[in-house]
This record gives sequence, structure tokens and C-alpha cells, in this order.
Amino acid sequence: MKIQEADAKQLLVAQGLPVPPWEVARTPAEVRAAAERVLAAGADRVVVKAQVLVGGRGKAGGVRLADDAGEAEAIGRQILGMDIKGITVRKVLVAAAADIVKEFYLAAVLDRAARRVLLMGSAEGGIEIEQVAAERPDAIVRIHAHPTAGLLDWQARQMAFALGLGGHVRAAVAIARGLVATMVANDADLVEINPLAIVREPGGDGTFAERLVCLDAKISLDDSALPRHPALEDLRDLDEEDPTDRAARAEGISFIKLDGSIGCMVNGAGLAMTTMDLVKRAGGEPANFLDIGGGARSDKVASAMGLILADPNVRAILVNIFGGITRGDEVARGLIEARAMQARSVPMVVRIVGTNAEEAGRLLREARFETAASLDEAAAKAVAAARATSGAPTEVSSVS
Amino acid sequence: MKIQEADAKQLLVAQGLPVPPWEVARTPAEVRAAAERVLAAGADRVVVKAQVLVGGRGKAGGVRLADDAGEAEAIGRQILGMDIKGITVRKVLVAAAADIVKEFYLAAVLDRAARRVLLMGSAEGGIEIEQVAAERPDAIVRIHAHPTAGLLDWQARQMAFALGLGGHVRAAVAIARGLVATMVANDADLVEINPLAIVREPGGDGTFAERLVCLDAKISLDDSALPRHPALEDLRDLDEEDPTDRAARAEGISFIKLDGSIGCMVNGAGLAMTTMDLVKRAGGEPANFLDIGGGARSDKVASAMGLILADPNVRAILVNIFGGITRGDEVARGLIEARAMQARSVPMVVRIVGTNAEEAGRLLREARFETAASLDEAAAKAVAAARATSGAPTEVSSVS
Amino acid sequence: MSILVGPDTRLVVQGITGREGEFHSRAMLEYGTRIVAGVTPGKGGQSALDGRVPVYDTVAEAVRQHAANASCIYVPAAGAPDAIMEAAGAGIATIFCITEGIPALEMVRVVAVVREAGARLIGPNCPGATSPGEAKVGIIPGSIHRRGSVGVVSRSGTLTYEAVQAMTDAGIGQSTCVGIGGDPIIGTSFTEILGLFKEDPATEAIVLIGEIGGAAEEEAAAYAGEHLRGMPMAAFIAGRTAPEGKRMGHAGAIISGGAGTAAGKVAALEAAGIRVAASPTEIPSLLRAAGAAA
Amino acid sequence: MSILVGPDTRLVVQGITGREGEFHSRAMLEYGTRIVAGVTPGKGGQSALDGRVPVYDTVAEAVRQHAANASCIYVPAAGAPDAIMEAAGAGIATIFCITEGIPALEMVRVVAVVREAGARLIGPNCPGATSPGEAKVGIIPGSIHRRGSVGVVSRSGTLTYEAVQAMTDAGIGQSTCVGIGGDPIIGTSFTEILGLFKEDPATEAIVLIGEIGGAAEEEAAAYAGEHLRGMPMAAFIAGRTAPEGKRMGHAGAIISGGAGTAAGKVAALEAAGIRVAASPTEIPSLLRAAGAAA
Repeated sequence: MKIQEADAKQLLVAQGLPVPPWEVARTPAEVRAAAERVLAAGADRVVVKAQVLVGGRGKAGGVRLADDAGEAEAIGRQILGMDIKGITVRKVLVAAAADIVKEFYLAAVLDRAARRVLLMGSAEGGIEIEQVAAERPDAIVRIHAHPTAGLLDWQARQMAFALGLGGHVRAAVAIARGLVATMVANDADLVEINPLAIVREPGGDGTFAERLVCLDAKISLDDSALPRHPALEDLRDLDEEDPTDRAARAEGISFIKLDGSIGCMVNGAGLAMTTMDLVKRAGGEPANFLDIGGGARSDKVASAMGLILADPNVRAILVNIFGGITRGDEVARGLIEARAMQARSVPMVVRIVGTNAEEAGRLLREARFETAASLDEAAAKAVAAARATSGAPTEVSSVS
Repeated sequence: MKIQEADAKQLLVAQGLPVPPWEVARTPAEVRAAAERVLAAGADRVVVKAQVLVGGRGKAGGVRLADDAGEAEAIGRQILGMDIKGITVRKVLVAAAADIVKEFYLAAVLDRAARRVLLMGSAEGGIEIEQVAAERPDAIVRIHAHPTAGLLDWQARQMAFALGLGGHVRAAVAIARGLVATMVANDADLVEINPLAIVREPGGDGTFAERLVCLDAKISLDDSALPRHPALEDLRDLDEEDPTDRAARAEGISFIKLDGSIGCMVNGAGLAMTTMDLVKRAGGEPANFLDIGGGARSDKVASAMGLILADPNVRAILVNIFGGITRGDEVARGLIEARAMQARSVPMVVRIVGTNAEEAGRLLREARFETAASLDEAAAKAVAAARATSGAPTEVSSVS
Repeated sequence: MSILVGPDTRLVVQGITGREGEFHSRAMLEYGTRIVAGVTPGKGGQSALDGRVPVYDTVAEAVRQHAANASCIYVPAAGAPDAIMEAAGAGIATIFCITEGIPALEMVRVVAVVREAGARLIGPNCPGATSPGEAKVGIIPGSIHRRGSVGVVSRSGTLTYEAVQAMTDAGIGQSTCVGIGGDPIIGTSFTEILGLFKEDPATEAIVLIGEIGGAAEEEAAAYAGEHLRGMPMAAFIAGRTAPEGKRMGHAGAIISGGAGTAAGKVAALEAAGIRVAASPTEIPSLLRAAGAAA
Repeated sequence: MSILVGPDTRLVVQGITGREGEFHSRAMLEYGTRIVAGVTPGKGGQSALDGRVPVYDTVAEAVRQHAANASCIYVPAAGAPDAIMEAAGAGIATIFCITEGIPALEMVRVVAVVREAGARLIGPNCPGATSPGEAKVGIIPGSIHRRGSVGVVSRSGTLTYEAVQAMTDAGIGQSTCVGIGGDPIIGTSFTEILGLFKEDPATEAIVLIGEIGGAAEEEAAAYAGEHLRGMPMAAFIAGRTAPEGKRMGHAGAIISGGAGTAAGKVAALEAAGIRVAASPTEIPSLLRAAGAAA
């Protein structure tokens, strides 16, 4: 689960990391008020940043500087409501514009291959790290934390010196350790600071001092660990979530809405993706990714059916269940119940094999469902059914 | 550094361990008042326990039960001021007498050989564990915590089942983990619960429930780690510490007063013990163990001399320095200064070899100190000098 | 012969008295797997599966009493990391963790402790392994298998069943089928299983079933290109049509430039001389084309 | 030949710019030890010892630039555990930690990390090691040595010097003298050093210097009784007259029944056929009696 910049910064502050203060505003008037406070506190300029979970907001015009509160309000009016990669901006972050001396990249991330936490840093901060990784992999310093002892001080020091942060080594070590601490405290799989920056800040007496601070923060949380961090669930940005996705999550179903016409209900992520691949190969377009998970009972099957049918583009449904931990007869019963209660009727092709598949087959035959023996056959039948019903989606019975 | 039972219990409570409440009393009247409160809270009887850092207080009569406040006061009067192995009892602990169903032993201790924290348990609690270890080592269950991941839940569970605590497995796991947590939080090298006990406690409604609790606690802290736990220094029991030992500690000198007549000043614990051994072999008795530590400067040498001379039994002083990190000339200068300022004069035999020994020899010869080439010779000379001065300790010059 | 599970497997089931544990233990027993003990802390002294399997409080006790050498874990996510470390600490050589939903950072710690103990962990969030005709451990339906000489390794659960069923239907049997699990941090990688198949005299061909996300398939392809040139192989990659930027179930983050897409994985496999099927049903014909005996 | 330090030693000194580090580095250079680099974080680019030794920010840099293979640590107690792990992480094979006052529980963690990295740690709170005529690392005064064939291993600092001086005075030279350190948790035990001496062709006799507390001498005696029967040996145990129940400096807690007293240690050594000297000056004659060549 990704969380917004402002929430990520709050988690960093909780671990003692240096993050310049910020405010969140939801209306142009709030932007103005926040900008006034920031300017009154001594800032020369303010920055207004769109809060969206997709990347590339800078290029999309979602990050802008203002010289005064009026300009900030005007910018806020432009950014709030803006569409960035399909997401409507509903919040902005307002902060003092930093006087940046040099930018760095620093992140703690889960490294699957090494099975460890990886501290990644680059002296080329502020830009897309994926681009640096692809073009000049040597410009990225990689240090793996010890799997049980954690990130050791010398590792953090080594990163600091490798990035040329020798003049700020104490601060850099504290920040590196803080990133890993933030990761562990919240079960994050990514904690990224980009840019980590040396900024020039005015002292009280007319002089300036340089300080290392976290100017932007991106955190992604491990979904498997959310149950043990109930407070983090509140950081989920419901504004950016499709209502269907939210309903799916509540049911413990893995669901992603897509643009096609063939609804899919499958057990297992790999098989669900394969089912989508075969729908496409048969000439159709999947309407969704849907994994009902292992050991699903009949009520969950009914919920999954509801999620699929909530999409008006769905013209046919393909159910593909390979029973292992999931029992085929349970799924069959769920399908029968769901069809009895469903609001609109679309053709459905059902394939159930594996655990208790015989009983499932009997139930489905009795209930006059269309079935298929192989996945290829099921995909072909579903695509054909969807084509046949195009234009008259709500009136065709699911039984051929 | 050992700490008193009441302080040890406080450290256990801080880690969430179940310890029945207690009070500390310093006068018979305080014992009475505490007993009244304990009885008013529903206890049938109270226990009064001497607070001393030496073992065997039970056998010495330092732990007694009382049926009422008056008896408690009388027992308090007997125990307070009592001498247990040379220590005068100045405090007692007052608590409800537990209704013990079964006693166990559980401790977390530093295992030097395995280089790990060792969880030791026995179903034979309440008695001297050293005796169990010597007579029936199989009656002790030993489980090593992981060196970086700590005590794992299954290890704690394994201990619980091995001790027959299956009926209290949840509590036993929490206590085992708590012992190791207490060890880590305070840098202890021993955290011992003896007895850990299943006790019978009255419920509010006339029924009884069994509960696993820590009835006694012994904690020993790692002296090397005390600088990073300043609050723990306050738990040092100054009542039980010899004033000379306290002064030595303040100077960073390792000093233990003994009963002989030959004061020893040595650098290094092993060499200091060897020097004592050779004094004894030469027919003398060491008056102390004294290690001035590595790299000692002249002011420390003067302090060490003061500690030795504070003992009126000292009839001769043997200084044995093998310079490595310690520089011989620094020690020689310290000795010369110390002799100039010392209140009483006793014969002194000085041996300095190793780093800067030549310069040291020159300084000592100029100052007319008695020197020795080997340790055996130095020990023999010191013993002879002590014999020669017996009965007239304060008038003989240190220079022969 | 086979890898990981076989006639010498003496299995202890951790969480045998739970719903999943009991259901699948019954299926394992029926398949012929030798389940020597179950473990549920606090239920030591009882028995499970109609008195056929004794239950102990600790894995150590099961090892002491029955020389158990493998474990299968159905313990819920909150207790599973500890259960894995318990098995490793008790000297179990091969540990299968079926449990899903274990936080990834927990697994970082667990995998390190398990490796230190010299044990092998398969999973978590894996379906287990079957050596047809010898033994099955986990949740893979026994009925889909046929005894043979093709080793199957997969990151998925049900997709593995699909592929194995297709092979069995085509008359191609398996030496051992292993699901390594779909979580970000798992105990044993594709590459390590390929190494075991390489050393297994009973395995004469290999099928690899991967999916988008991570770089495990690319690593496996590099290994196969270097060490398995003589071995007939076929592969399948799920998620060819999955839109970018969406997380499909357990397909996760990408940390190295370019890795993770289906196209990249297919290209890496083909560069290693491995043909990649467009559908699981194509696997048998690709295997035969690669030179595998039917 | 020798163990731990010798002509191939390429030493990095961690904390070279501190008072102790500089003083003893000078003595090591004078003795002929090859100090290839110093490390003080934040002083990278400077030089130490009158420009003779370059200083780096990290041990890794010193290893990269100078192929350093050994390290000697004079860093204060608060930073020493990390310095040890840094050396191990940078690939240093042999690490000497001179620092005293490191909390024991810190060392539990550090020793585990160091061993995992495949490095050998001597100490902490140790005087180092000298292979006379080849190199010395640590704080042992170079002047007390004589080149020869007796290996010396000790838990003490200055007591070691005393014993070595007595040997040198008697014309008995040393292959290597090692102080393993007096702290409760140390990187390398008596027994491990005995094993190294056993494999060293230049070591023809061994002197073991122990003290009361712990069970390290008993373990060493058991090892010697089993593996070093042909090797002439002598020992010395400090603290024969120390009163029971008092902690003498670093002599520490007893966790196993009966171990720790001088009498017990002497008995264990004698049972292994090793004579125990009553004074360090007796060591040379005991060695000769045990069959060591002078």
C-alpha cells in the first residue's frame, strides 16, 4: 500500500528524521493561509506540491513555486482538481521552498534476490532513480543491512562517504539508520528519500548554515503486515482508490479493474494472470484481475461475482478454479447462490478441476451451468459468449 | 555490580514481568506499617526478607514469616542490624506470603564458552541452583538465545514444556522473554528468578486461581556497560560497599581489600593476582588486590598509594609494573610524588619493567627507592621488609 | 529418485490440529506420505487423524521420538515465522511453509536464521512439493500427478496444478513438482531448485513456471544457460498481458533496472535456449520438441 | 613461520589518529610490522605517523587501496564493536581489538557477525600478538621477545609479558605470543589458538597462561589432553591465593558446577599431562622438563 508524501514524512519524523515542516491544504484558501504562515516563519518562497500516489507529478505541473501567498493560492487553484495520470488531485502540500545546495537519493528497500534490506544511495538525487539505475548502474551505491542485526553504523558511514557526504557524516548515518528503522517500525517494503538534500538555512544572526534534510518521501507498506499495524490502515488514501477495489479489499479478494469485457474469477494470482493471458490470446479482453485466494468459501464467491457484475462493460464471465486448498464444490455452491441473487444476467463459463471437482461438476450440471474441461476451451467459450452478447448485455441468460 | 532484590524486582516490573507487590522497610516501625498494609490488602501472612547482596540469607535467619503486624515488627527488629556473612542488614523487604503450589528456577545468564545468552531452567526451584548443577546436571534445561535475533518464542516454549509448565505456557513464554529483555535493557550478565512459582491466589468471589509469578529476583549488571545506563548507578548499594572500594572505583582503580600486611600495586588483573600469589609463596600475606589498569598516569599512581596506605595493617608495599600500554616513567613519577605527600611511611619495593623502564629506573634510583629486578625477588624483599617493620609500622623509611 | 520429498521423508506437520492442517494431512496420508508426528503447542500427548498421528508440544520432541526429517507448516501467519525457526532449530532438514500473509521483513530474519541452522526452507506461501508415487507434502492435489522424469518448479500455486495436469494429460510424468512460493522473500529460489534437479539422476527434463515481477526468472535463465545446457527445458510465464504499474496479487516491486516484465523474462529464457509456452497446454509439446522422453 | 601475524601481515590500524593508536602504531612500525593504512572516519585523505601511513575514512577503502588483511583496533569502547564489524565486513581476515570496557552483550552480537563473515577476532581487551622477528600487532612490548619455537597463549596482558620475559631471559624463544583477552566474551578461545599452534610447523612447544574464573582453561586442558599429547607444554594459573567470592578484575561469573577455581584448573591441566608453574619464572624449566628444545 502506497501512502501520500505528507503521511510518509510523518512516519519519518516519528523516527526522528530531519524533515522541514509542511502543511496539507485541500482548498485554494487553505493553500493561501498555509503559505502566509510559511512566509511569516521566514521563508522566501513556498512550494505547492500535488499529493497523488502516481509518479511524475513534477512533469505534469503538480509541483510549483510561489513568491507570495496570493500566487500560492492561484497555483493551488490550478493544481487542486488537476488530473495526473487519471488521478484527480484533492490535496496539496505547502512548505517553505528549500535553498538546495546539493541533492542525493537514499532509499531502504526490500531486496528479494538477496533476501535482505537494501540501502541504496546515489549522489544524483532529485531525478528518476530508475533512469540512473538503467543508464549508469555504478552511480548507485548498494549496501545490504544485516538480516538479523540490522543496518550497522559502519554500513551507514560507508554509504555517507561513498555519496560524498563526509562533511555531514553524522547526519547521514542518523538518516540512513532512520530509514531502516522506519521500514522496520511500519513493515514498509520501500522508504525512499528523493531528494535527500543539503540545504542552506538562515541562522538567526544573518549567517547561513548547511543542513542535511529529507525533502520528499515515498513509503510503500507491506500489505501482509497491515493487520499488525492498525493505525497505518488509516493512511490509505480512499480518494485515489476505486470503490470496487475498496469493496474487494474488505472481502479479502485481490481485484484490479481493467478495460475489457470478460470478467474473470480465478483462484491464485498466477492462474488469474494466465487466465487473462488466454482470454487475450483467444481474442478477448479481460475486464479484471480477480484472485479469490486460497480456501475461498461460497460467500466469498458470491462477493466476487458482485464485484465483477458491478462493471457495466462485462459481457461474459469466466470462472476458472483449480482446487487445492480451495474446494471445488464450495465454489460451485457459491456460483449457484450468486446467480440466484444477481441483478443482471451475463453468460458464464465455469471450469472447476482439482479438489472436490467431481461434486462441483455434478452441482453445476444440475444447475445447468455452461462448463469447460480445459482453460483454453473455457477462454474460447467466454470470448465467443461475450461477442454474442455485445450490444444486449443484460438480457441474455447465462445458460446457453 | 549486584543489586538488591527490591531493585531487581523493579527492573523486572519495568519489562512487564509478573512480580507480586512488595515494600522496603528500614526500621521495625516501617516493617509494622508495611505489614499492616499487606494484611489489609488481603494477605494471610507476610514475609520479611533481609536485603543483602550475599547469598544464604535464608539459612542465616534473614527470611521469616509473620502472622500479624506485631510479629512482623518483632521479626523486623531481629533482622534489621543482623550480620549476614559480614554484612549488616539495613533494609528488609515486606510482602504477602505466597501460597506456593510449585517452585521453579529460571535465569538468563551470559555463557562465556558459547558466547551467547543462556536461558537456564529447572523444575527444582527455591534451592541453590549450584547444588543442582553439581549433583544432577540433567535437572537443568539449557537453551541458548540466538546471538543477534535474541530468544525466539519457540525456545521459550521449549523451556516451558521442558519444565512441566505446559499449563502456564503463555505466562512462561512471556517471563522467559522478559528475563532476556531485562538482561538486554540493562546490560545485565545475570537475571535470575528463584523461585519462579505457581502460586494460589484468592479471586474476589471466594474461588482460587493459579498464577505464575517471580517471587525472588537476583540481577548482576555488567560493569563495563554502566556508563551507558547512568540511572542504574543509583542502584549501587553504598551501605554494603567498603568506603575504600568506593574511592577506588571513583579513581577507576580495581581494588579489593584483603587481610594481609603487604600492600600491592600492579598493572593488570592477571599480574596483580600473580603478585599476590608470589607474596604468599614468599611467606607473606597480601593486604589487597590492586590493578591500576592500563595506561595509568602519575596521578592515578598517587591515588592508588593513598588507597593502600589507608589500611593500617599494611607493613610494606610492593609495586610491580610491567609496562606495555602503561609507561614505566609515568608510574615512577607518580610514586615519587606519592611518597613526598604520604602521611605515613612504610617500606616500598618497586619493580618496573617494559615500556620506558630505563627512564623509570633512573628516576627511582635518583629518588633512592628500593628496586628489584624480578617479581620473585620483589616479593621476597617485600615480605622481608614487612617482617622487619612489624610492630613499628609508621616510622621506617621506604628507602633501605 | 526425486528431490526434497521422497520415500525417506519422515514428516512432522506443524499445526496439524487446525482446519487446514488436518484436511491436507489426511490427503498426504492417503497419498502415502509418511507423517510421523504432528505438533501443536499445548496439545502434546493427544493424537490427530483418528489416532493415526501422535501430537507433540514441540518439534524437538517429534524429532527425538520419530527421527522426523521434514516439516510442513499450516500455522497461521502470526505464528508461522516462529514455527519455521522452531523446525530449523530442532534439526529438521527440509521445511515447507504453506502459510500465506507473513510480513516480508519477518521472513528476512527467518530465512537468515534457517540458513544458519543448515536447513532448507521452501516457501512460505507455497503449495509444497510432490514426488509422484513417493510422497507429497503440502496442498498440491495428488490426483494431477503422474510418475515420470520431468522436474517442475513454479512460483505459483494453482498455475502449477494447471501445468502439471496438462503434462499428465499428455502422458508426461514428473520426478518432483515444487512450488517455491510467491512471496517477496522465500527460502529457496528457482535457481537453487534447478541446481537440485541437475544433481537428481531421476530428473531428465525441467519445466519452469514463472510470473511477472522480481528477477527470479531472469536469474534462473542465467543459471540454466550456464549449467543446464544439455537438459531439455520448457517454461511458462504468467502475466504477459498484465498492464504495467499494477500489482497483480503477489507480483511485487522492481528494484533492478528493467527486470520484472513478462517480455524481459521470456527474452532471458529464450536467450538461454528455453522455449516459452503461450499456454500451459503447450508445455508438453515444447518439452518433446526440446528432446524430453515422453 | 608463525600464527595470526607474520611477514604477510598487511595491517590497518583503526583509530590510528588517537593517543593510544598513534603511540602503539609507532612501536609496531619500529618493530617492523607492515602498517599499510590507518582508518579514522572523517580524516580520510590525511596521513599519520609523520606521513608514513595514509589515513582513510573506511576500512573498505584501506582494503581496496592496500590489500590490508589484518586490523588492530584502538577505537574507544563506544565505537569499538562497530569498528570490529566494519573490519569483518570489509573482508579483513584477522582482527585484533585492544579496546577494553566493551559491554559483554554487545560482544555476543559482534562475535556472531564476525564469525558469519568468516573473519577471526582476537580480543577485545587483549594485548595483541607478536611473532618475534616478523611482526607485532597490539601493545605487547617488542623488547621482551626472542625468536624461537614456543607458542604462548594467555588471557592476561601484563602477566603475559612477565612470562615471555622469563622465557626470553632463559634463552627460550617464541614462535608467536597471543593474548586472547580477559573479557567474558572474546572472539577466539584458548582452544582455538591451541589448534592453530598444532598446525603451525614453527611451533614445537606451547605455554598456556590462564587465571581464575570461567572454564576456558579446563576446556583448553581437555583439548590438549586429546589433541596435543606429543607437544611439550607448560602452564601458569594466576589467582591461586585469591579469596573465593571476590571478583578480581576481569575474572568473572561461574555458570557450570565447580569450574573456575585455580585448584580446578591446575588439576585439569595436570590431568592432561601439563605441568603448572608456581611462578612465571618456573616456566622455562618446566618447558625443558617437558622436552622442549631450548
